[in-house]
Amino acid sequence: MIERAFDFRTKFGNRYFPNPVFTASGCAGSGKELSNFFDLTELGAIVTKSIAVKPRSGRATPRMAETPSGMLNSIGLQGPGIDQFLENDIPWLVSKGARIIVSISGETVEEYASLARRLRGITGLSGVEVNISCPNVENRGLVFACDPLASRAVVESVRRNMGGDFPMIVKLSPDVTDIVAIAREVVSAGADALALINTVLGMVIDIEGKRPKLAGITGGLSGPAIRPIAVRAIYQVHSALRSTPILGMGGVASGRDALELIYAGASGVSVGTATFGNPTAAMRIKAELEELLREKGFGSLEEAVGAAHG
Amino acid sequence: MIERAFDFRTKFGNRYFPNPVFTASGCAGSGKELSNFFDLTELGAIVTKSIAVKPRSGRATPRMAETPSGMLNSIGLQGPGIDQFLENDIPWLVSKGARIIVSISGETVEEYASLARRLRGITGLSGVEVNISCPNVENRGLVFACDPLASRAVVESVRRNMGGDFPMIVKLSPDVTDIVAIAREVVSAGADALALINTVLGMVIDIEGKRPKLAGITGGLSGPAIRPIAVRAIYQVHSALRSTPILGMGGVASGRDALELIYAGASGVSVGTATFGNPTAAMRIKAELEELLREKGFGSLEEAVGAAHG
Amino acid sequence: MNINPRARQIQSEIISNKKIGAYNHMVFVVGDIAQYARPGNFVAIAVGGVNSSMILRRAFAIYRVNEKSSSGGTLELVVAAHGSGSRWLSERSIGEKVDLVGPLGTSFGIPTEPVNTLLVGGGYGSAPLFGLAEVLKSRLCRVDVVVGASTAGKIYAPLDGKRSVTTMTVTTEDGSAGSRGKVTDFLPEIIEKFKVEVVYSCGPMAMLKAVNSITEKLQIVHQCAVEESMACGIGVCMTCVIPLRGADGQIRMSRSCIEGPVVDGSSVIWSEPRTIPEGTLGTSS
Amino acid sequence: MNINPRARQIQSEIISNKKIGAYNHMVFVVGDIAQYARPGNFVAIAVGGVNSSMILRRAFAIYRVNEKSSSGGTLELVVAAHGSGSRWLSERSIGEKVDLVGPLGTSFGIPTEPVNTLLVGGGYGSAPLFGLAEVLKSRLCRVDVVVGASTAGKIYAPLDGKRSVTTMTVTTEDGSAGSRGKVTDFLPEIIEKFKVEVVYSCGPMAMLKAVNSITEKLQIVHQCAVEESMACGIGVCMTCVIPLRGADGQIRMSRSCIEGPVVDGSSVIWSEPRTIPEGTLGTSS
Ligand SMILES: Cc1cc2nc3c(=O)[nH]c(=O)nc-3n(C[C@H](O)[C@H](O)[C@H](O)COP(=O)(O)OP(=O)(O)OC[C@H]3O[C@@H](n4cnc5c(N)ncnc54)[C@H](O)[C@@H]3O)c2cc1C
Ligand SMILES: Cc1cc2nc3c(=O)[nH]c(=O)nc-3n(C[C@H](O)[C@H](O)[C@H](O)COP(=O)(O)OP(=O)(O)OC[C@H]3O[C@@H](n4cnc5c(N)ncnc54)[C@H](O)[C@@H]3O)c2cc1C
Ligand SMILES: Cc1cc2nc3c(=O)[nH]c(=O)nc-3n(C[C@H](O)[C@H](O)[C@H](O)COP(=O)(O)O)c2cc1C
Ligand SMILES: Cc1cc2nc3c(=O)[nH]c(=O)nc-3n(C[C@H](O)[C@H](O)[C@H](O)COP(=O)(O)O)c2cc1C
Ligand code: FES
Ligand code: FES
Repeated sequence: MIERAFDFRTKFGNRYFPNPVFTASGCAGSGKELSNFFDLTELGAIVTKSIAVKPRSGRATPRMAETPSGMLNSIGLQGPGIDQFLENDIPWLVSKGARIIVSISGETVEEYASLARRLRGITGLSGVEVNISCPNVENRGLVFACDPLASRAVVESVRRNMGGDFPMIVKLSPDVTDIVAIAREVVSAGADALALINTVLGMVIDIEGKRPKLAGITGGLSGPAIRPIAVRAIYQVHSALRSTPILGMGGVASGRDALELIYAGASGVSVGTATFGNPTAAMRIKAELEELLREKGFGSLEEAVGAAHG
Repeated sequence: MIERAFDFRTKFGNRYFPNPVFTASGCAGSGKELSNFFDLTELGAIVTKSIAVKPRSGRATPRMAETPSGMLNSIGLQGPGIDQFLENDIPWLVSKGARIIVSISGETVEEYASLARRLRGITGLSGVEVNISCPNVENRGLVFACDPLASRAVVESVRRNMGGDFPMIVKLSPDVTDIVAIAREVVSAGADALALINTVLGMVIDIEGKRPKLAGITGGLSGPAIRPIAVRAIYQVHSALRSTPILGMGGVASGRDALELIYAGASGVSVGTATFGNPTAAMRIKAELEELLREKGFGSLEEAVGAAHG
Repeated sequence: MNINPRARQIQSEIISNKKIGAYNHMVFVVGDIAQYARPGNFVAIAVGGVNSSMILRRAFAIYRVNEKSSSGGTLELVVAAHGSGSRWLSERSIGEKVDLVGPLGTSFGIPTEPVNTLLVGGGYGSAPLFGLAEVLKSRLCRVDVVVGASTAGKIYAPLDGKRSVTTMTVTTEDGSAGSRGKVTDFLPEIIEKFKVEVVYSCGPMAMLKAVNSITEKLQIVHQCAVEESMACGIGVCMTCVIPLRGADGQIRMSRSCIEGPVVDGSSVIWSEPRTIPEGTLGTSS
Repeated sequence: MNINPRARQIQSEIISNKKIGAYNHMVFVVGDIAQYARPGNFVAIAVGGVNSSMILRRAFAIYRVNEKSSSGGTLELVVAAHGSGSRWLSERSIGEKVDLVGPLGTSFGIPTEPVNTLLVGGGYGSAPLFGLAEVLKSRLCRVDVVVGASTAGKIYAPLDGKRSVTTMTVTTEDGSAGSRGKVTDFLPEIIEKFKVEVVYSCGPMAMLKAVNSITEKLQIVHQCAVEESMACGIGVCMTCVIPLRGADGQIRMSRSCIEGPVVDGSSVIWSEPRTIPEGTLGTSS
């Protein structure tokens, strides 16, 4: 078959990425581990684990439980804190030529603001992903992403402190009654793009121990089990906000799965849990996706985005 | 091993049921079909498909899509309407000696009220399950179960029209930001018990057709994939409302699964999707559950309810 | 209507699995299910084994049964590896057991006196027709057959199947076998030539619809086996419905696993896919 | 620290699978992974096949390797059918292939000069110790072994494993084999008798903790292979962490798939399960 020109690029904010397959935050370690299996520049971008202002120990173990076609995790955002992160992880990723999207998480609006200030002017970053699925200590631990006003406050302050044109992707939680309402709020507050979806709150009980399997009691459900929830969320939000690019994630384990999210309205897909089962999952997904798109006669990724909306 | 006395009974409202394994609404047909595979009196109770005031055609096909460890359905509450239902289905079930819980659904508070009036005084019924995961046509189609006040209105009017001591189980949707808030509302409005959980809103896209797989676009996700969500919801609600019995459902396919929901706080479990894969699933689950409970030294089901709360 | 009262759930051993063109011809030991199965009935098989992510059964039309084989009652299926579940089944080895429920659904109506019948099959849809042909032949009916598919490999027409058949016409859309075209292109001519009085069909919905438009015009009886996505196969999920006009003239969304798969072509409302026909019981209006 | 740079992902053929007591002894063709594997390393294997509902790999300690078998480099595992995934693996037949990643994690430190070593294994945890014993022997170390389990069937102590071992003590909690009791009941005596200078242990966390309390009291070196639930095995998920005190004295929740499974017993904070030890980096306070 004749190889005709095919444009695999995608765009978030004002940045272009050579392909739409990214890693999902918290599922790619520091990047070093995966670089043992493939060249990180082959990724559209690597999305780093959500980083906080200070070091975090995360939750006690057990931190995971396998579930039917999925898993629960309760890492509790373990991380070295922004200083160590900028000193060690980022320079290494930059040296490898990887495109980097830094995920940030905070417990107060001010923490998000200060993280934004720290990132400002760091060279080699392609964007920030704001993880607002975190408890707001200033409001009885209610998760920011579950509260339109708190979500708006975070996004506005990140935008203010980050500078106007730095690509900002805001990541939403599916654990809400009306995800479109939250999406509208954060977009009007200055988000360039949305990441959908974070994990679904779940729980597994240890039958032997007669107690929650996870030390953290509840955990985040991920993997193929939640793909239909991700597709639904992406479809709903894309219907409401056609011009806002969406980075889709949730159970993508094959090129077909990635295409499903793209047809629903995603301009890119992040691969999370699939990497645990297969270190080279992202590369396989990328290859399968490109082949599928060419096979179906698309001249570019863009043509396929939202195709299911007719 | 010596068979020591074991009390498998459970209680919802003022009714006792000989065992805690029920069918899930909409997953047991009219009862006739399953009676071909086992004796319906072996069930704790049969929960009938949600019935509306008038006949409903339901949604167009395709109405289902298989998903990893789950499935989507969009039946659209197809049914003959309450008159036909009371004339045909109920008498047959009564004649078989099955314990019957009638599930009702409406599009307005008044529809729920009139359904309650129709059921009042029908002999042979053990309770009503109020399915409030239905669009409220009087409020832009917002699902009752997603709105505390609408939920309260439905429950109050059903209680008023049903009579004080008739067991009322109210079934909640997991697609809400705070399921405990909804649970408190419906219990204070007069619910004797809660059913958790209804399906999770999801979607599958037909890659060939480049459109939603289901004619109804979105559908309800059920099966083992959602069990961790069900366990979490049951655990959260049981923590908040210790004295309110919970009928648990969501991906129960084995005695172990049933016990997981019971440890989380369920006083009974409904079997839904598992029956599609195995017509005798409910019987297998019942046998496995009793054996597990005995094995673990429980003298009664009641002792195991909520065991994971320590 | 209710589920076939003979329906049983059994662990069924596979005693043969042969690749024939695009299909697998598989034989299962099913005890007395063989004796109760009628042409048009189907079985529902659990796929994927333990820890499978596939939780629903797959439906397969019964191709043929043998009540007294050396292994007792056996049942034959023609399986097209369409997706993950049917592929899993087609990959089973002899000696393995599968969880099988059957016989399920309605069967083809058999004329009480000898008539001229035409059997129209598309793809694997032709399989159950050969079992039907044997019964019709035994009732002294004339049996002509038209089997079609997109291409030669997808034609299912076993040699021994021809036993009870007077003529067999093969059609393929790409002309790789038999005459080029759709089965329905040849029906009017064949119906006229053989004075066909009853048409039986099995295949994709689009084909059944086309066949019915012809039988309707020619005013002849048409029984067809429909195929809707099924989650349970036993009448409890309501996913498999098609719009049928009842004896009372009322259109209802009816379960094709209970009132079908074999239905009277004239009772089907051949509406647009993904829509509910106007006037169906329970449509708001 | 980073992932073992030798780690590879391969499709590995199973060439032997024998039931030994409560375990399956399995041999895999792994090419040059055999040459890079060190005692204490583990492999991560995908389980359940296509359409499996089990999406995570399972970790297994390398029992032994053979760089130049007739099939090239091979690797041996001792598999306990604990749950659905390990049961699936233990049921594989010869000739089947599995997706395997390895070698992963840290390995046991080998003394530079001959010393008296004691290897303590619990359940299948004894497996990797026999591979270690061979290496220690080749370095002219004295090697004594204590293997324990709840009951005889769960003792893993192959005859040929005894080759490189001076004495082997077997203990079972029910007394069904060897001396009745826990392995740790016998350690102080053995350590004294054989003038043990280094203890290596592998087994359940509770056992490792008990061993460490003894080695700590007696001030001898203790290297142990820990076992935490792992989702990825390659350092990217942060599920497998244990509290380790670093060279800088700081306690960190460290990935046991990268900084372990073999760690210095004295660097582990043997805290209560399901808690984060006070003073761990990043604990609020
Ligand atoms: C009454 C009846 C008789 C049938 N007879 C045969 C036969 O004799 N030989 C044969 O090869 N196939 C037959 N089919 C089709 C067969 O059931 C499907 O090919 C099979 O279910 C596809 O499953 P899959 O996992 O391979 O495909 P997937 O696409 O992975 O299936 C996903 C889901 O969709 C459903 N589904 C997908 N395609 C169909 C379809 N065409 N019809 C119904 N459900 C579908 C499956 O049951 C499953 O639940 C019959 C179907 C019905 C309803
Ligand atoms: C470094 C390391 C080395 C190991 N070496 C061996 C060995 O040589 N032989 C052997 O039989 N087993 C070994 N195990 C344990 C083995 O990985 C588990 O028995 C196996 O993962 C259980 O999976 P399952 O599906 O059978 O059980 P399930 O309980 O169904 O597993 C469910 C999930 O929990 C995880 N899990 C459950 N138990 C354990 C456990 N004990 N350790 C880690 N993860 C667990 C599984 O990986 C899976 O993700 C080792 C584990 C680790 C971490
Ligand atoms: C172990 C683990 C850790 C995660 N950590 C983060 C995180 O730090 N920040 C974040 O925004 N999402 C985090 N996620 C969510 C993923 O980025 C992703 O949104 C989710 O897992 C769904 O995608 P998947 O099904 O492909 O994993 C984590 C998920 C897993 C499984
Ligand atoms: C095909 C189908 C039809 C259903 N119909 C109803 C219904 O009419 N009323 C209702 O309250 N729940 C209905 N449900 C939801 C189930 O009762 C149950 O709450 C849900 O499926 C989760 O349980 P499961 O995973 O065991 O199926 C339906 C579910 C399915 C799969
Ligand atoms: S397939 Fe379930 S009702 Fe027909
Ligand atoms: S198992 Fe994933 S980081 Fe160790």
